[in-house]
Amino acid sequence: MAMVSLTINGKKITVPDDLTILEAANRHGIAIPNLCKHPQLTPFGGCRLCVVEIKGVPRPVASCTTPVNEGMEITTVTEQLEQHRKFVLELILSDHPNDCMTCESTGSCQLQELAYTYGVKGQEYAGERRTYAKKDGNPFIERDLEKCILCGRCVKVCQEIQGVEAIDFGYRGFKSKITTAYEDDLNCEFCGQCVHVCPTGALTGKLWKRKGRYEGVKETDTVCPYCGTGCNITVHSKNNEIIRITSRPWTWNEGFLCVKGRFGYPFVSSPDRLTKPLIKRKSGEFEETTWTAALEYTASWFRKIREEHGPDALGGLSSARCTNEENYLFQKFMRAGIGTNNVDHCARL
Amino acid sequence: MTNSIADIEGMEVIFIIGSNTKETHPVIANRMIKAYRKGAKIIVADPRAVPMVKFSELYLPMRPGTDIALLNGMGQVIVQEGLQNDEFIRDKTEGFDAWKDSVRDFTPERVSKLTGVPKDDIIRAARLYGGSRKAGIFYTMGITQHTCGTDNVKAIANLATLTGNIGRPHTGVNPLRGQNNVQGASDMACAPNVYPGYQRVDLPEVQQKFEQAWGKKLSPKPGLTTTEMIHAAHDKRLKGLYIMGENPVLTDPNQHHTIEALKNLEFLVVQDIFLTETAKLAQVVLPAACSYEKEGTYTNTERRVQRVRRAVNAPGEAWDDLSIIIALSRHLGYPMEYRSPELVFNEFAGLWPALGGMTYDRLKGRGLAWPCPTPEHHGTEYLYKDGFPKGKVPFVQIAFKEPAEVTSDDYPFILTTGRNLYQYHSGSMSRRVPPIEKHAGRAYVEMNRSDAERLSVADGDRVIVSSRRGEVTIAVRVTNQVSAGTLFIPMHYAEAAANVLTNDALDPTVKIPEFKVCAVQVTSAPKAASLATGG
Amino acid sequence: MQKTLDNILSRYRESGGNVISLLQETQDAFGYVPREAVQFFSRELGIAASKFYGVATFYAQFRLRPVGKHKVTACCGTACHVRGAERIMSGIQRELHVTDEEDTTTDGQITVEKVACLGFCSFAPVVLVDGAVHGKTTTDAVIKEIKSLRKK
Amino acid sequence: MASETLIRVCMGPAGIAAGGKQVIEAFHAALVDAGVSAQVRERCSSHQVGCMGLCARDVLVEVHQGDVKTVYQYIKPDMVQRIVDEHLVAGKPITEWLVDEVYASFYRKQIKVVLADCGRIDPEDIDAYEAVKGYEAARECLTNRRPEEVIEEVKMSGLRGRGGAGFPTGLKWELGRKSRGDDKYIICNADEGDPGAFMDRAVIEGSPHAVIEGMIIGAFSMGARNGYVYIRAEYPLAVERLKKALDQARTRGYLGKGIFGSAFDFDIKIKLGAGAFVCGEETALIASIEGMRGMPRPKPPFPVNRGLWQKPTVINNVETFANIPAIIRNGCGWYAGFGTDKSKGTKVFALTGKIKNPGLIEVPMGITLREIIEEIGGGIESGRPFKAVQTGGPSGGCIPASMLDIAVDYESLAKVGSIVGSGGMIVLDADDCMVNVAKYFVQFTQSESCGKCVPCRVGTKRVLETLERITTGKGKEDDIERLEKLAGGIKAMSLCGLGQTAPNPVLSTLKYFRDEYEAHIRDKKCPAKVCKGLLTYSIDEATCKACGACLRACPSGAVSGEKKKPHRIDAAKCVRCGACFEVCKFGSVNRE
Repeated sequence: MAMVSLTINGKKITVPDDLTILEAANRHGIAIPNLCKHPQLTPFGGCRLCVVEIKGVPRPVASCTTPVNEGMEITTVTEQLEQHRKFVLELILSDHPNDCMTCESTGSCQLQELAYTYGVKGQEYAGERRTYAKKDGNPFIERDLEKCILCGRCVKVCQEIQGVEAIDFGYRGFKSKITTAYEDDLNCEFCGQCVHVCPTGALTGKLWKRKGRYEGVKETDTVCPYCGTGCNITVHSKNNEIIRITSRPWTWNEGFLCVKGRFGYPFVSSPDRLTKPLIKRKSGEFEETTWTAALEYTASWFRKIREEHGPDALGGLSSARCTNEENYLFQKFMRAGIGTNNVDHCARL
Repeated sequence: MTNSIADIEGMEVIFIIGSNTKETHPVIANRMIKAYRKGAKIIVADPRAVPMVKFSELYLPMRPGTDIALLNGMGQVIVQEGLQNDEFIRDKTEGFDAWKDSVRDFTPERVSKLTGVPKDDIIRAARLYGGSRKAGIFYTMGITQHTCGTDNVKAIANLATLTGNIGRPHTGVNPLRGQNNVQGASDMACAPNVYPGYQRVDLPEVQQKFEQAWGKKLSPKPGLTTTEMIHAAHDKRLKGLYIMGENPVLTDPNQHHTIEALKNLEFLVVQDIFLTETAKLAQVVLPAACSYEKEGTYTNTERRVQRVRRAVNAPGEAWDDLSIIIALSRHLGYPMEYRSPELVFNEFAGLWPALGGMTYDRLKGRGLAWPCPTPEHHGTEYLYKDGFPKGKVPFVQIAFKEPAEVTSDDYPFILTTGRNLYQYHSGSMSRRVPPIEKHAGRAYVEMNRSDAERLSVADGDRVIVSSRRGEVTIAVRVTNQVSAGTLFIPMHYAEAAANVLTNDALDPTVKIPEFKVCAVQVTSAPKAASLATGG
Repeated sequence: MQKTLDNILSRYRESGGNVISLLQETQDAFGYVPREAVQFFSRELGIAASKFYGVATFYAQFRLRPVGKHKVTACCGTACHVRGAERIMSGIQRELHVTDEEDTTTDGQITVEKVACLGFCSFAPVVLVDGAVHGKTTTDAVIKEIKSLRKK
Repeated sequence: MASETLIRVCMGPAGIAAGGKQVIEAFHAALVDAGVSAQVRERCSSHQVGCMGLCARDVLVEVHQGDVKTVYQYIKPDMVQRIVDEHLVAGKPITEWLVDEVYASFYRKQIKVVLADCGRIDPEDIDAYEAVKGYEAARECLTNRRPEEVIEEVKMSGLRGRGGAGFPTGLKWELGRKSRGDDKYIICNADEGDPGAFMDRAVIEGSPHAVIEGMIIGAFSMGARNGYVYIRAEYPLAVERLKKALDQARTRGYLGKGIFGSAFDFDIKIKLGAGAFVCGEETALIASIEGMRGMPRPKPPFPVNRGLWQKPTVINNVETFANIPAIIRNGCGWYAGFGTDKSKGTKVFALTGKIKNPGLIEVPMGITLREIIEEIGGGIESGRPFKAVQTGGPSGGCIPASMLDIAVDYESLAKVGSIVGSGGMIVLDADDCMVNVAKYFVQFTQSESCGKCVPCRVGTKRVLETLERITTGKGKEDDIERLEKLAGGIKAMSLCGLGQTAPNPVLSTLKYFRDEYEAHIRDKKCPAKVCKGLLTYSIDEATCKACGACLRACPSGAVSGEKKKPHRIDAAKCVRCGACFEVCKFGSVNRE
């Protein structure tokens, strides 16, 4: 691959020639504000925030779509560019509810962060806002289209990554909106990739609602308990309750999850959870008991069978859902503790 | 998987056989779609027109249970057209000539008859796969859950060996594991014939090593597999069973038989997070912590060992499984004292060289794929880079066999089972997720439009599906996803459990049951039955 | 309907389907784009229904609701604008009790549409009534024409 | 001899609208009755071409007798009998029906290159085109010249893209030729979306083969084997004629394999636009041909490198292609002889608005606005003072009366804040409100904005809202400043040409007609009495005849009155629709 040399803000850099200016800048630690570009998705070029000046080019160009070229002299920050960016932010916010106080995405909203950075309140060009009466009735994803800034990331991720194409741009001009066919309720794979890439509060999890944002929220990086892919997830919890699950963009799964990984956690707080050891009485009914009693009862049965019929009259079934440590210890228990190789798990099922 | 998930993106050809990747491994499917966007050609061989077909260059709608015929047939074409990797065959394999003779009569014409796949498509598939040196094969239970499951896997390996599509980036034989830690559970030797790290129990030197490590005399006799244990329990040879986090009543074939077997036990203890169908049959039920509530490691389908961390505390008096095993062991008189999961990890990492270089500290971030023998080693993104464990890879001659159960006048449909996107396994977790239940909470049997018309049933009608082993009442979903003569029932729904119907015939080598093929009949459900079984 | 759709589809199956052309032929056949048509093409060609909808709502040509028996098209190009097209349009709308959104009379008889420019600029203002050009026209003249349509 | 008599009746859409068909039928009947043998032919193409721009005088009828041509105007079917009787039978033309002096002055300063054949030949007959040296240029190129030579010829002619941006055509073809790839495409943009322009339509309806020939030459030059004409579905006649022309060309072997016996293969497909102005933008047009939403994408990559189906693609508009055959036939020097230093050749304009002779004209670049408006156009129709001319449509600007003497070429118009554009030229008089005109164009661009980029999607909406405020009397003192800021931001930050030029109508009217804005904002008055919200209606009791017309016309019940008593308007109920003003035959309704 050919390399090209160029300067960004006076800094000379050499990069592969198939990069865009934005990618080249990011690779060398130069941040350029943007809303519609997502690293995993093809560029869109709609938000116009990533504009830069190139020496010899009369108008500012979008760095997310412009490829690098040998000898380019690029400036990412000038007073003029900052004015332009403020202008665009003013316009975006003039068509945005700006109800950050109650918005699910406060604190994780890229639009909010840019508005904060640029000190833009959205008052300067106040005017009509898009309003929508209809709410999407699907059980997973809250779609608040009034907060949508039409960056197109959701459309792209649904097409390019998920291959579902449940949504697309509809209408045009100021009436543009992201829509399903015939504006029906969303009926897709509910992977929530769109939620993951949404830079605002337009797309959130219905499960998340009013559960907590960042104050007092603990984030734990762990692994999804569903299929064998082993996606990296981040569990957000507050007061010992899971309030949402996300995945960080720099994980090997690139922040992408499926419906189960993203929205499949509520079983944890199901009222059906077992909370005490149970022993079955003669009547056939279960009765709650203490750990000591349950363990002693179990151990006594194991001892009895082993003594009467030998260790191979006992068997153990371990679980592909338990950890390596637990599985290791389980078979060690069966082999060394009980004395049998009758131990298996459900790999084949 | 011999290769990694990220590796998929660079493949030229992706051959998916017996895997509904888009629904059972959605995030792996994402990688395949990314590869597709970069120009990769995807071949899907499956009795059902699974969602990945949308992205496929070629779809081979094969009859269930005819994988070997298809794979051998593709091999035959590859040899016929000279697409095999001669250098690889010469340097790294053995038994090529004999194998070549064995597939001679798997001509496209014959294979087409056996599989139902058009002759030209078999040839095209062979050319696509054989013509690329960056081609990966992917499969799941659609391959393994057959009486000939082991042979299916070997037939796949033959193809990869034939083309040299193994041991390099963007290639490989890639089984996709179904559960979060199947790989780990296998690695950790929750299997009757091996110790951790696939070290055979019947080898004296291995036995000695573990006796030394564990300070206990160990049995040299291989034990029973899950299905064999169930049979043994049924025959009252097995008296006591300890089940940790499993629900065989729903997940094992021939449900009536399984329930009878568990009832025949003298003692059953089940350790789980819910009172599952299996736990209800137990004498003792021990409340466990779920995945979000404990520390440890999982090993995913690409052999990547990753850290699991506690996000919330387990409810009430539920304990994590590790603590339960430790406490139970103490009560049994074989104390195993570990203050943390990390110490357990260190113990088995010391017993299996493939994990020798791993520590919890090193697993921070993205984890490490085994083998990772030394502290300096960066893990193994793809296997067999430096050759094969036994020196040369053997070509294995595989004969085609019909499935254990074939259709008859009484049972004219082939039933195949599997998962859907939303639910997971026995459903003990996913069915307790309200939005998932709302969206995908009803059992269904998929039936081809033409069959539905013939039987005069409409979408949503309830029918009785019965096999030689049992029957379920279930709503029909009319679709062209299954071909005529085939039915599909997802395994998740206890109220219409697919495994009431399935056959517990086993693969002779690895004892895996034939979930993917059994013969059934369909009759319309009387109105009363519809009401009784409800939603 | 199915027969017409099959017919249209047969011409596009090979080429994979151009969404705009499919929609144009569908609208030619039915006067609008019926939902069933989109679902059918989407299923048969593997093109997402959302894409059809996105295209159908983007281009001014496509209608998602049935069209009236008669069609009145008012040109709103610049030349017509400066010669009072807007007044004519609102006059027609008032007369027929229709709006930009609800553009068809409740009896399904007449649809009133705006069009960017018909290219009859030197004849402005222009209104088409069932395709017939009425140049240098007035609100009254158009309404008279519409009334005679209704009698037909 | 009678057989040498040829009667041509304008049968373009406007001709038809004016009763052309009935006129023809009347001729047939009258000729039979009179026993006169004469050939009656449709005056071929579209109304603009058929009447050479003077379609306002339809139905035009030409009577050719030998070399003598007599042209009648405003002919209705009931007038035909008299023409037959007096002119054809008696040999005495009816002088009062003949076209007047305007007819001559309309053509005096025009130079026809693109429109040369329009109206002269039957557009549906390839023989007619070949009779005027049609396809000679293409044959010459394909059989005698190398592509590079053709490109050089076009480059030297100085021809610039007639779609609006004015990019040198030869250079574009050269880039297309140099762009790598086996599959290349050439596209003719006939999606004339500019409201108030009909040049491309006229050319295709009048001489479709010229466009096809131009495309063949272009395709040969760049090495494209496939061509598309992207044409508005709103032009059914143009589509039909183009289809016929393509079929004829194919039958003759001018399209298809081995054209003119050369090794060159090329064919053209028609794609119907579906109604989106933004599809005039190259990348949006490409998306539309691909069947997708017409949303522009950023350039680079330019279509010439990655265009249709990601292949090298050259896009030119109809007029550009129609120029090519003449340039090849007559040489680049001949063509470059017209026009100015930087803007060569001729340009077709659609002259409309408050002009006496609206129509389609072709003039050399560099002609002054005054010549066009006063001489060709015959001045303002109503006799009211000329106020401004709008050029370039929604992307252009308004040029005030004080600048009538500027030259019409790319550079001069740009200097005064407008553009040549595709060729719309709308004449405005004292009755036109410039704020309203600006609002009209912003309304147009706003509704045609694809919605992709923020400045255009939201910015034009805010501009429109501000203009709506101003024109309804709710303007605020700082609104002009707000407009200027919005316009500047939208121009600088929009993704495509549509957004980048959308503020032009506002900026140019602000520049030359600021006082009108100020009158709206400060005095709450619309000097041209156009803006509804700023008008009040009252009835002059002295002249009111109490006819009741206004009362019946009023949609809001604001007019009251009885028979024989002067009517009154209740200002509180009045919705300012102006219906009463329009219907009053006695001028008794005052509008202020």
